Amino acid sequence: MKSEDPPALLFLGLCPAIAVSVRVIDALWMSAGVMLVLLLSGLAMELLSRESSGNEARHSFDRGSPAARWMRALVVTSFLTASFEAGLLALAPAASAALGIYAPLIAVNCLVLGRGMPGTHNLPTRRTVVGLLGRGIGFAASLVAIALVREALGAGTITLFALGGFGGTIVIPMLVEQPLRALGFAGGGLLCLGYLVAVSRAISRRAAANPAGGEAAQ
Amino acid sequence: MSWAAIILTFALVDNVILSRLLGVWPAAGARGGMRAAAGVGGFMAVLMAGSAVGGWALDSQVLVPLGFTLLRTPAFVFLVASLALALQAFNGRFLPSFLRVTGVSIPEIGINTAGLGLVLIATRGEYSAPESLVAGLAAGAGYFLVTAMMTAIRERLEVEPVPRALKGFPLQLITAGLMAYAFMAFDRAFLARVLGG
Amino acid sequence: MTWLVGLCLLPAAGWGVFLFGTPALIVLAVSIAAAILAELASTLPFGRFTLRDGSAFLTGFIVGLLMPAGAPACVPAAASAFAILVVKQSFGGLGRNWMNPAMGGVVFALLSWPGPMSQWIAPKGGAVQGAVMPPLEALRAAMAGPGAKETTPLAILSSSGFTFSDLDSQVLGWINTHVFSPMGISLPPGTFDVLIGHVAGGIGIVSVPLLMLGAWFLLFRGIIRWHLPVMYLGTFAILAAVFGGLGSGNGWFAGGPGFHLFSGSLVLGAFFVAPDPVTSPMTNKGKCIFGIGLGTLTFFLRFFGSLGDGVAASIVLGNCAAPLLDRWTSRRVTGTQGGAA
Amino acid sequence: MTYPTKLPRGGVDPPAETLVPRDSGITNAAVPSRALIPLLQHSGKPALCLVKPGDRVKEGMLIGNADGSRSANVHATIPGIVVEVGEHCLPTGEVCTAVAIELGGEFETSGKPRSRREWESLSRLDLLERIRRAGVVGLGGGSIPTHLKLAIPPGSASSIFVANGVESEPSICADDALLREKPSDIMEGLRICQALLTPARTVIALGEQSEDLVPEFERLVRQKGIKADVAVLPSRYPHGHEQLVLAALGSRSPAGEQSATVLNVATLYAIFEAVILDKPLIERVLTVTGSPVSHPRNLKVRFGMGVRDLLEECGGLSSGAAKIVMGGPMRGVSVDSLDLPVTKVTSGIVAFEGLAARPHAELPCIRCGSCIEACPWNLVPTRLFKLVRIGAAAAAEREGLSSCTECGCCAYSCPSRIPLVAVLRQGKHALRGSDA
Repeated sequence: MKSEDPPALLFLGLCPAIAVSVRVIDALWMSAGVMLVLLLSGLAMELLSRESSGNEARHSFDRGSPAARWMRALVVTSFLTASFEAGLLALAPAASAALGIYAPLIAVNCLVLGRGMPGTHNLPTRRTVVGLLGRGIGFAASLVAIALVREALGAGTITLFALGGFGGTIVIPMLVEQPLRALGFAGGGLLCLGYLVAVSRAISRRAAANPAGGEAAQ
Repeated sequence: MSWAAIILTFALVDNVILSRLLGVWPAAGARGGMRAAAGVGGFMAVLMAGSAVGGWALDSQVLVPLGFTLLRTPAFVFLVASLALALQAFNGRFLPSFLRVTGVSIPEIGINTAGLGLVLIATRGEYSAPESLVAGLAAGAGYFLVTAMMTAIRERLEVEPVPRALKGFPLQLITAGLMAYAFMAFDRAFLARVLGG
Repeated sequence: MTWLVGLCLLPAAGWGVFLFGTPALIVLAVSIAAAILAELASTLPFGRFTLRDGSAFLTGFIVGLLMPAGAPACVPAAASAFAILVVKQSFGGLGRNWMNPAMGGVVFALLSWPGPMSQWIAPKGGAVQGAVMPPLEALRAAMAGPGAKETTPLAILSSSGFTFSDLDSQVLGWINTHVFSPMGISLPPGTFDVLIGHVAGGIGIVSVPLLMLGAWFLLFRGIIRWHLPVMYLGTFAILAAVFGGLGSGNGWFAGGPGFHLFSGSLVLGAFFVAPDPVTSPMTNKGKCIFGIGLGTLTFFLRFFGSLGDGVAASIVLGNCAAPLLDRWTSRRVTGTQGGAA
Repeated sequence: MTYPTKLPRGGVDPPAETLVPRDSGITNAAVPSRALIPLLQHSGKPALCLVKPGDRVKEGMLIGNADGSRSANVHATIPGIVVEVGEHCLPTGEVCTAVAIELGGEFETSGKPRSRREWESLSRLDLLERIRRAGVVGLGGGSIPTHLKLAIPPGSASSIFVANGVESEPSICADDALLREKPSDIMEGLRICQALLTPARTVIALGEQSEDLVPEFERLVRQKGIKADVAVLPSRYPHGHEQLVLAALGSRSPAGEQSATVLNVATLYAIFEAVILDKPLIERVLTVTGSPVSHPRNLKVRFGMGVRDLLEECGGLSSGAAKIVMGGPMRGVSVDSLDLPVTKVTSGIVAFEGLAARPHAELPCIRCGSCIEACPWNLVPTRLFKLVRIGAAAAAEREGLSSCTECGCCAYSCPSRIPLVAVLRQGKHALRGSDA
């Protein structure tokens, strides 16, 4: 597993969050949290590194020794996560209870995802933001996909935000009486993640095999 | 909870990897042999025990009296991160193969998820200091058991013609998933009957 | 070879179908068909045709045998599909999976559908009144309940209102009067039912004598070695005998292992599923340790656990540890010195 | 009379078709009209050719000189004219130069009584020289030049010397026939070896099927005043192998140290002929068997004789024959053409019916462990097979691939019909290729 290529990091960061992907709504909240913290911590790191280094040339994301950069990332991410938790508690206590111990773990997810942004040394902030955004969306897409599979098959329902008369849960008639409840358990999460990683690896391998379809023939 | 209940809960019923899905990467992704697996297990046991007790101390003595409960997350993240780095520096020689093998400085973050997760479980469960210590060690033992089993399975699968897309990390996840189903035989009702009986 | 194992299971399956009628036949057919379809779906696109080795048929057959006759069709189908697709083919097909596919499927079904997995059907001519339940489930229910307990499981059952078939009472009545009365002992009611397997329960695991018939053939032909079954059943019997009674407050040495040994799932697990060469340790020493481990696990999960009757769960747990066992037991000196002759 | 102290484990018991009647004795095969004698009939470097087409050779004349120490002399087995010296393929697939001799001229030596030369007074070096000149090699399957095996550093004595009469392959009974016909000559050969090695303990190891010869040999031991005891070992394949015979007799030969020596009884007879009768090694006893062969029996065959003539001599093959194997049924090599010559290495020729020879479809390994139980060397063939198959030969080497003697027990006992020996042999070649 090459350490720095994005897909590896993505799935690495996903591991703890899978425990929450039993219902789609929890997955949505979790992805929202991760994306929020990821973006803000990226921005904060960018500003901090530029601020502390005075007016030298374009400053690298990892100003100072790795340990210093590492500590700064730790501080920023954990405080942002704490604030997200507080916000979530106020905004949607039910969601906060559902996330449980996995809300604080967003800090670790973001450390993983924010880690080793390729080529951020001398790039304008816009590029780092796009990079982080890409990672965040990748994380959210994977998590919600797994949550969809697990909840639809595992419980026969899809729970979303209760908007007005919508009531929040879509019931799949046939499945709801005898759903594959085993998918809802921890084991199901690991299986879905395993197959998701396999599928994404197959796709990226096939994409690498013939980049634009046409020229692969030389 | 009686001691036996704590040990069985954290080792088998609420196994850190299989039911809490924490620290999956070091157990599933690592490539070293059985020795590396033993290294990871030992490292995790010490880390979790230390962070559980540290978490208890931090939480009950500092945060709750001062009312900074919102600061729990940063405090715990710092606690576990520093503990992990300290342990890594302390037994670097004991564990070099594992860190070099995966070549990623991420393991201490991966390990953090388990450490941090355990701290949160311990503090939310209102365990006392000795109970947290025992819980940490039991969780470490459970972690080591699952890591050893997955390493033995991975060594066996390395020489088999496995489907290409699934080779390596995805297959370890599926192995962990099947193991999680197997470990669901140890559920709370089973624990209650065994200890109650 | 796997076709032979399938053949050995036929008598037990035949008895199940005779006892429970067409629902049993449907369940068996559905689980075998699902297994074969799943195997085809996962190997044909890769250009491999692997139905000839008979492992898909055997997996579907065993999954069907462990199902209750009343299970709705989707349960065996999903269990077999899960067994083949996830537990076997994801690892590369026959010989490369580390968990027994049939047992993986059954555990998946037990976890997902506890309700449908206990829809038992009364056997032909069996006891009609009262909830239709296999003797083992009834015993567990009775033991969990409060109140004074007799010593042997059969006594517990009859005292808790579990009625046996009238065929059983006629046969026992005849035997007790003619054969045993001079010797002054009389068989408790239900012995005939349990021995012959004239009770409710999983399709294939009702009648132990027929299962033993197949098991003896397997041992005789050398398809399985004696180490694993003997150790497994031996350990379980000892533990059940010594600690069996504790759960129901009868004190020590009151477990009544005979009754448990005559629950078909234990015999099916010990002779047909656990010694599956792919997922059990390779060396004889490994098989012995594996057997002892399975015995203890089955004892705990059966007397205290809640996932079915403990056999499926303990074999799956044992499979997790089998590769570890293989590593430890293969620690022997590698080869004598000296190169070619 | 001693029995084995520790029965070695593993090995297999294939249904040995003892088609050769027990007391059918050894019949001398007809002299071939054309003999093709390869110059590599031993393990080591091929001999250097001394003749060119057109030369006239006498029976027993040296035609190939040993090239260096790890080589052996090669002699003409029939009198006649050298017709051709060229590259020929051996049954094992190697290619080496071979001398083709057309029969002609009269036989001076064979058939006439030979004078028995005295040897007790000779020094060790002279004895070894006689053995080396006669081109004697191990006939028990190892084919190591015997003078190398018997040469031990002066002053030291080997701890145990074993005359190995245990059959090395099932349904091959050449050794048993030789033991029945020439016991006293073999004992003479044994005395020569005892003079050379001065072993502390000497054992004559007989297989179970020649157990009835024990009284005969014990009488000979008393009569000739030899210090040796007779042991009966199980004839389960491959327990005729050197290492396992020593293991069965309770004295494990530590690798490298030259304290234990094992020689096949056929080799002892060849030593007797070389030292006492001054006759080079030009023929050997081998078994021609297999259900398609109409008269399976033991034959004393001159080297260079084609397999085709040998099979005709045994009444030809029935229509069902599908595969001919040179060597034993387990380790033998199936031949593609019947013109291959019999050499010092050929211990037998086995013909197989259609069914036994049909290659079966290979099923995936189901980890049943039968190969582990069968392997006499405590190896784990299934793991070695998988390591070699994914190209990790070095890892296989660490797990004992070099101890594999390709005895074939694992391949024989594998229910999935996996060609374990073929793949392990490739692994060993890959290793040898990488080391060389």
